[in-house]
Amino acid sequence: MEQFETVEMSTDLLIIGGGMSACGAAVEAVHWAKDRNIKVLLVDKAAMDRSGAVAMGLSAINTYLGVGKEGGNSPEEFVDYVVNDQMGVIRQDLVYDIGRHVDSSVHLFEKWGLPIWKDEEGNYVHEGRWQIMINGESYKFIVAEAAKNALGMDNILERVFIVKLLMDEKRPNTIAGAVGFSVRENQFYVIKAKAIIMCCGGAVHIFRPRSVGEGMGRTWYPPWNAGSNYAMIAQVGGKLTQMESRFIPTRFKDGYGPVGAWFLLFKSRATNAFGENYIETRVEEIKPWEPYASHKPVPTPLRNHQMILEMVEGKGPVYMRTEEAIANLAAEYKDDPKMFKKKLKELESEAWEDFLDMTISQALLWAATNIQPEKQSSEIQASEPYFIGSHASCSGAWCSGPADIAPDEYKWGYDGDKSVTYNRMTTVNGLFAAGDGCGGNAHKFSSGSHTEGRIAAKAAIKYILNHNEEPAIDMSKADEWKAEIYKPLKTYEEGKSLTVTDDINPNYILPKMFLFRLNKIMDEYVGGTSYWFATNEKMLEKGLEYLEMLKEDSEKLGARDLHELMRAWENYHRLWTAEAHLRHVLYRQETRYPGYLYRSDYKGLDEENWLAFTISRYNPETGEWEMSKVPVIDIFGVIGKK
Amino acid sequence: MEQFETVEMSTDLLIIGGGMSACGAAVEAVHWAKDRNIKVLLVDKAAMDRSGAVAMGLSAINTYLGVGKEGGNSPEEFVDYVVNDQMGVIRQDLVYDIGRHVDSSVHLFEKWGLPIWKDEEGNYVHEGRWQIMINGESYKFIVAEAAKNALGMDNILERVFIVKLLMDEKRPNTIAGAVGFSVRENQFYVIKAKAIIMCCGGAVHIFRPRSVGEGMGRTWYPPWNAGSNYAMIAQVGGKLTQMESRFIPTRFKDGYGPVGAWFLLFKSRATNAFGENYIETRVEEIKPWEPYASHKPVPTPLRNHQMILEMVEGKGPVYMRTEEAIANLAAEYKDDPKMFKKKLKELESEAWEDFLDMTISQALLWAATNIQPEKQSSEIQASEPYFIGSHASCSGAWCSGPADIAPDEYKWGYDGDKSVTYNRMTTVNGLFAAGDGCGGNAHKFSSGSHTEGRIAAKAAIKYILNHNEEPAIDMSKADEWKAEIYKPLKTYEEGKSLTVTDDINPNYILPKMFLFRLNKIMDEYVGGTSYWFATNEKMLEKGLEYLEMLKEDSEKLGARDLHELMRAWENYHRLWTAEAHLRHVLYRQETRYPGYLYRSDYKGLDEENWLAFTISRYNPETGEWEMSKVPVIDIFGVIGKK
Amino acid sequence: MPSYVIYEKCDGCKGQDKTACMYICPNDLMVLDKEAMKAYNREPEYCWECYNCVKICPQQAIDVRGYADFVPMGASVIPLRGSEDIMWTIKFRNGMVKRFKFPIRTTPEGTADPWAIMGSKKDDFDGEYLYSEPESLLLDELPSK
Amino acid sequence: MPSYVIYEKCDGCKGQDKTACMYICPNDLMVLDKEAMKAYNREPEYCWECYNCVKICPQQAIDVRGYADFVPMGASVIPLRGSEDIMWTIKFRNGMVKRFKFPIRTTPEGTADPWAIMGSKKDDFDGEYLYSEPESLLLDELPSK
Ligand SMILES: Cc1cc2c(cc1C)N(S(=O)(=O)O)C1C(=O)NC(=O)N=C1N2C[C@H](O)[C@H](O)[C@H](O)COP(=O)(O)OP(=O)(O)OC[C@H]1O[C@@H](n2cnc3c(N)ncnc32)[C@H](O)[C@@H]1O
Ligand SMILES: Cc1cc2c(cc1C)N(S(=O)(=O)O)C1C(=O)NC(=O)N=C1N2C[C@H](O)[C@H](O)[C@H](O)COP(=O)(O)OP(=O)(O)OC[C@H]1O[C@@H](n2cnc3c(N)ncnc32)[C@H](O)[C@@H]1O
Ligand SMILES: Nc1ncnc2c1ncn2[C@@H]1O[C@H](COP(=O)(O)O)[C@@H](O)[C@H]1O
Ligand SMILES: Nc1ncnc2c1ncn2[C@@H]1O[C@H](COP(=O)(O)O)[C@@H](O)[C@H]1O
Ligand SMILES: Nc1ncnc2c1ncn2[C@@H]1O[C@H](COP(=O)(O)O)[C@@H](O)[C@H]1O
Ligand code: SF4
Ligand code: SF4
Ligand code: SF4
Ligand code: SF4
Ligand code: NA
Repeated sequence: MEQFETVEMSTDLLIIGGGMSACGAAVEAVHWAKDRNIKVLLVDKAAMDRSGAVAMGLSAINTYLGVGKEGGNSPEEFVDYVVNDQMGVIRQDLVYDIGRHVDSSVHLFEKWGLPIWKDEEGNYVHEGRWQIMINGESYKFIVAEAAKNALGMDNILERVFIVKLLMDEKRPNTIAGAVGFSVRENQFYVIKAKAIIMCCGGAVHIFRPRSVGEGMGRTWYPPWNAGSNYAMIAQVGGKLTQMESRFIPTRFKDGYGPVGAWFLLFKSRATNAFGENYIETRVEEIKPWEPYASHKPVPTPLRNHQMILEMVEGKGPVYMRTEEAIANLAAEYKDDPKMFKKKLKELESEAWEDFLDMTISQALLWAATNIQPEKQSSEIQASEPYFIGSHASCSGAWCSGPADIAPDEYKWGYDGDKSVTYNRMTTVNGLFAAGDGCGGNAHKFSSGSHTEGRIAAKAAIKYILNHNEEPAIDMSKADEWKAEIYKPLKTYEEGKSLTVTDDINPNYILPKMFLFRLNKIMDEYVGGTSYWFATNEKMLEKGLEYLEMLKEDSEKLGARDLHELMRAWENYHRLWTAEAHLRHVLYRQETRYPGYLYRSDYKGLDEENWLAFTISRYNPETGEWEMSKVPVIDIFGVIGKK
Repeated sequence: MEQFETVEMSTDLLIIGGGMSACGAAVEAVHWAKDRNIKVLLVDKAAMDRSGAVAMGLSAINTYLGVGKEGGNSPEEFVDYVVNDQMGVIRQDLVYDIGRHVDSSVHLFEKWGLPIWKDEEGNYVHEGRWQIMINGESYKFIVAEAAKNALGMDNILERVFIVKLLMDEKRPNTIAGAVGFSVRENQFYVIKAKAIIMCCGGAVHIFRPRSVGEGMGRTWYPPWNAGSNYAMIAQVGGKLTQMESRFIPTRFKDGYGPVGAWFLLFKSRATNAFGENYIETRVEEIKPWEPYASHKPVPTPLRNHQMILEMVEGKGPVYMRTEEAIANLAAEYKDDPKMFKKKLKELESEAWEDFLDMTISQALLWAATNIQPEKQSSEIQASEPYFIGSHASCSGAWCSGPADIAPDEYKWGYDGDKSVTYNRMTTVNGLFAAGDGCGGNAHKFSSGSHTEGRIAAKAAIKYILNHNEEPAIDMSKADEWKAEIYKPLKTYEEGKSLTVTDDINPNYILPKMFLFRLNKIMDEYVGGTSYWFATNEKMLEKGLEYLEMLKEDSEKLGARDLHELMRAWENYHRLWTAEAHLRHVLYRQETRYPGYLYRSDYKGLDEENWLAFTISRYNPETGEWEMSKVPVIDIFGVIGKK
Repeated sequence: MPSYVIYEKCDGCKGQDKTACMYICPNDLMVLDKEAMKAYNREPEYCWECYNCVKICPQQAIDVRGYADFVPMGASVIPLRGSEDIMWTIKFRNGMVKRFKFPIRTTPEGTADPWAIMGSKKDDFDGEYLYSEPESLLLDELPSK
Repeated sequence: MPSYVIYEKCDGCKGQDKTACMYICPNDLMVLDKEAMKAYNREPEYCWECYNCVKICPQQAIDVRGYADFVPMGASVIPLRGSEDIMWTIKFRNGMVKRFKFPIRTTPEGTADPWAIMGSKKDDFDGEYLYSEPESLLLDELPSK
């Protein structure tokens, strides 16, 4: 086997990931660090210019309040929206915190060069109440540029995949660094850090995708985020919350083009194959989920549920009535043929841009099926489950909230200290989380994730100053970690000579097949698409049995090169994410999020017992998972508010 | 591109396929042909020793009456069983014909060397009323040996894939030959024949399988039968019947091990995850399918339906209670510890043999999950849909019946002549079908398929003698056919240089991706596993749109070598099978076979309108499909008989 | 559980025109790499694990490892097929081993005589009798309606 | 719709240390065959068709063809990304062509200034203000509960 150099690095603050939250963390951290002799290092598995979920661009910023504008929204109103959209179980302190800061990031983006649509009066064009339209092809590029300019390229490692976190050898439950490897060079990294912000995004390919051949990469969520956040935090004993809160976006079928612009900007209806608008016709069916059901807009899971009922009852395909919507919008100009034509052209261009800015494959699918949205409806469908704590779901780490808003139950400092608390710190000292990695606060989206990175960074700098001890890491163990991380290469090298071809060999399991095995287990036992998102205790227990075997077999992961080594570890992170999810699903004995997840054995909402956060903790000492509940505190009195 | 030699051959009778029905056809044909100066040629895409569905062996012969034995069954009783198991729509003439002849094949098998289990009195050990147990590892090997010995190797072409049939240029609607290619040598075959028997088996991978990675070959039905029967018969204008009658076997989950021995021989129960026996607890739910529902045994689709309801209602996993069954059987000896132990050992061995003889992967799956059937239950599951006219389903060609049994509506001779009719002739003169290829008569299984090959062969020899004209085939078109058949090689060769790697290239579609596309369409629009076998008119129409595009794109199939060329044509046959299926599903406006197929828009049984055979005919002149119905004639007065 | 070829054991069937595994595979999966003189499964995802290549290989060079996408690792099922019976060795994931032996045929290979039963109606070309009937039915005549 | 590299057009980024496509792909899919000096997508099934390799390639050597397993053939979507806007050419399966142009940024590449807004509370290390606030919120102070 080749030789791998051990590169030892030291920093004060380590930002893991280079996406929206990491870019926010970078600028904020540098601002507070630069005069305080604090070093900041950012490590991304990809190139920051285009890493993370925003790699392709976005066509809207989904979280903008206009707090400082006339007719804008207040943070409290934002809390009301998020809490009720998410069926009550939301950390209001965290959401409020996003709401009061998020516009700041958006205005920075604009300064940096992001084109935001403006109306004739120069106001942002709103897609919906909280969403504004952008020309977002280069959104990530621009946001990353600012972060890179702040950090300087010397403080950035790209193409380094972080495999696991290191704990301090002297101070219990305290973070001390991380290890990873370069996918480009034979370099093994041991990075010591006094504080870490986890910014690795969410997770995809935990469940089997709806396309399983060449198209398996066309998941809505980008294939490169593998649950590293959830896995690494869990492994060191950090608490996770709401890991049952998977996300199932309704999307244009197969291409997974966004629907937000259609529903909100174009005011389109979605109907079943018989032209019925399920949002109207199925009002009764969501009543069991009051008080959330009659909140406006209808909570995302309930909208999904209504649509899924159409499919399950055999009334599909479900269509986005694009031609109707465009006709309606143009109708205003029906007496002015020239304006009418111009308006149509404009709407057509807007419709295509919506896809071209963020889901190009949907545009290609339209072209390949000769679909012109102004002439023909397109199918929509519920995707497979993903994990993304920043969208209309809230899986992630259990984090401390803002000192001035969070009740005592929701904030802590070093070792649980309540006198000095650190915003967005997980239950591990010095370990912070942001964006998709911070749980209990949904609807942050790109702008809110950036903002949360900033919030976490400022708190982390404070933490570093207050606990400014050298991380205690025993470098004599470096070879052990190295051997562990490169083991799949060795397993492959040593095993491959048995067989004529290296694809089928009993000595190892290649990452791709490992993934298929994981996906099949999750699909069939934990409520994937094949079971229309439904599961029960017995299925979950069986699934857990199979996951345990897969975990044993992960010892035999094989990898042919550094790229495949990354796949091996990504899938290991997926396995942990999957297990955390399964355990949370098993624990929450109700169906809180129909449309996302059905417990066939507990079909209803149970506010009395389950208006609570589910918390899991993997105990690194015992190897056991511990489950618990924490009550929801209705800080702003918004639950069930009409 | 390489050069391909054109090999022109002439025969009187051509048998396409080398499986159970072909082997029957071969021995029977040779018997009647040898003194009549008639030449018989058999062409198999594989090696007869192990080709077809019985390649791995079988552990039971599922069709044996014991007509000549005390306590045996009569052909009429067999008709009663088959008709009611299949919800009425069965060609009783054909089934009766199998019933009166099938034992003959079984007794021949025994003579040839097949070990059949015997009890202490020397009687066959019955698995169930119609099924007998065998040591069937070499079942196909032995049956093929007899066929090969009868034909002589000079009259057998192995590894030649037949792509399409040729019609007589002078006599309308009359078969004249077939074209195909060797997958081993650069040889293109044009085979002239006066009569042809289609013995190409059924079809798999029309629908997406439940395992989609490396395990996609582990379908219950063998991956090598690609619907060649249905496609080639349809293409020349032969009528198909009951193509909506897909088969969804209940099987041990994932490995697809057989359940027959467990249910019948071991008298095992299957229960939902809560121990409820759905056959008993869900009696009410099959009532809408009277008069069939209360027939004993409960019809196969209804048993499936009861099980599927458990899954859909979230009461899975469903388990085969193997440990309970074995304990019950051994209980007889509970007072004799030695005998008890011996019996247990015997049952254990029988249980494993059942898999090892026919579904070895299920044995491996047991071993890999540490399952000992005497100690632990195993999951069962409904598979994806297959096409197999010989099992508990009856898709296939619309064929003429036996002269002495079939009513006029069900028999015909040359150009529809009713005075001289040919058993098992399709609606194309001189084209016969047997086994999975002959529709409307289910429950033939291996022995009945062999028998049907024999029946067809005898009739074909008669046909040849009565219509002994040289097939009129214009050999000047041979180059055209050749170009057509090898086109995927050319498309690939000419297109590949565009791209650095040959996997993703806009000039062609490789067979594997073509298959994924087909499977996705069928799964999502025509009631595959992801939709729990349900569809409706709107979904079907949409699916048909996509199938049409796929058909256009089949012009761009690319192939890298002869092996992949076979895959290309197999998938083309699958595409035709898929279309035929879809059109039949669309046509039958009722749910006759719950458990196999649900029309969400026609949920019930409609005896008044649909106790009828569905017939499709692709019109080669117009390119249109014509659908029609033919009434079911209750020849033996068994429909709904208790 | 697709088949795989053990490098050390395969001798390419000694350079014969067609190797045993290529000859037998019903799905045309086994192919010989003529340079290395080693066979391999070219499309494992279409393997039915029928074990026919495993059973026929003169070198016992072929084995099967359970489909990675649903079979946990570490088990094996190995056949040894003789002229009259087959012996199976089953190794469980947990190390347990079981052996079973079953008959496969009662006649010597190659001797299956198609005309082993020749019925008294073997010349009934115009009627409904098939060649070995009615004797092969254990009847004196075809059942009648 | 995974990306593919057009053989004639790719020049391996002229043998530079890292090619543009390898540099940019968020999923580490693009790789250079150093012998042929041509790049390729090593795992098309993990391609998100984000088009970043397409947009960045100096030779316009990369294109995308719709995922074979659900995109009918014959269409294409081709971007041309400039410094201020991007132009899209969309070819339909039926031959129809549409073109769209959209802005991508309002500042010259490289000039995004992280400190473009410097708020008056930029030293509020102990409070809740973030570095550009409250000005970047268009407020005089943080909203209060
Ligand atoms: C997937 C997706 C997301 C969105 C949308 C469409 C689609 C298709 N839409 S709409 O259509 O829904 O509407 C949005 C939209 O229009 N508007 C909007 O504001 N937000 C949208 N999102 C949400 C935002 O994108 C999301 O909120 C943020 O991106 C979240 O930010 P963050 O939590 O930082 O995750 P990231 O994906 O940006 O970055 C992850 C980073 O981690 C790196 N990484 C991961 N694992 C690592 C490891 N082990 N080691 C080292 N690095 C390692 C990644 O490379 C990356 O840098
Ligand atoms: C798939 C399967 C089937 C069965 C079972 C388990 C399984 C897993 N079980 S139980 O568990 O359910 O119970 C059975 C059992 O135990 N007992 C039993 O009697 N029958 C069982 N079947 C049913 C029988 O196998 C079935 O009835 C017969 O095999 C049908 O005979 P036939 O219709 O002749 O099909 P074939 O598969 O044997 O042969 C097809 C041949 O065609 C060739 N071929 C195909 N396309 C061709 C082309 N284009 N050109 C040239 N050749 C081309 C093939 O190579 C092959 O030779
Ligand atoms: N029908 C709807 N009603 C209300 N909000 C919606 C609707 N559809 C999408 N959204 C919101 O619009 C934004 C973009 O939506 P999407 O494209 O679905 O991610 C998100 O903030 C969604 O929550
Ligand atoms: N529960 C059952 N009741 C009656 N017949 C069955 C049952 N299960 C299987 N069979 C029959 O047993 C034979 C083998 O079954 P299988 O293994 O399901 O193919 C076939 O003839 C089936 O129709
Ligand atoms: N919850 C569900 N999940 C999946 N499929 C379902 C579900 N409910 C019903 N179906 C299927 O939808 C079809 C119509 O069912 P029903 O509406 O229950 O008559 C049947 O094929 C069911 O199997
Ligand atoms: S049969 Fe065995 S020895 Fe012969 S080529 Fe195949 S694997 Fe090698
Ligand atoms: S196990 Fe069967 S299908 Fe697989 S390669 Fe061997 S012979 Fe072919
Ligand atoms: S960026 Fe373009 S030219 Fe450069 S290596 Fe990649 S494909 Fe070739
Ligand atoms: S399209 Fe995107 S994911 Fe695909 S190879 Fe190019 S950069 Fe990578
Ligand atoms: Na059986």
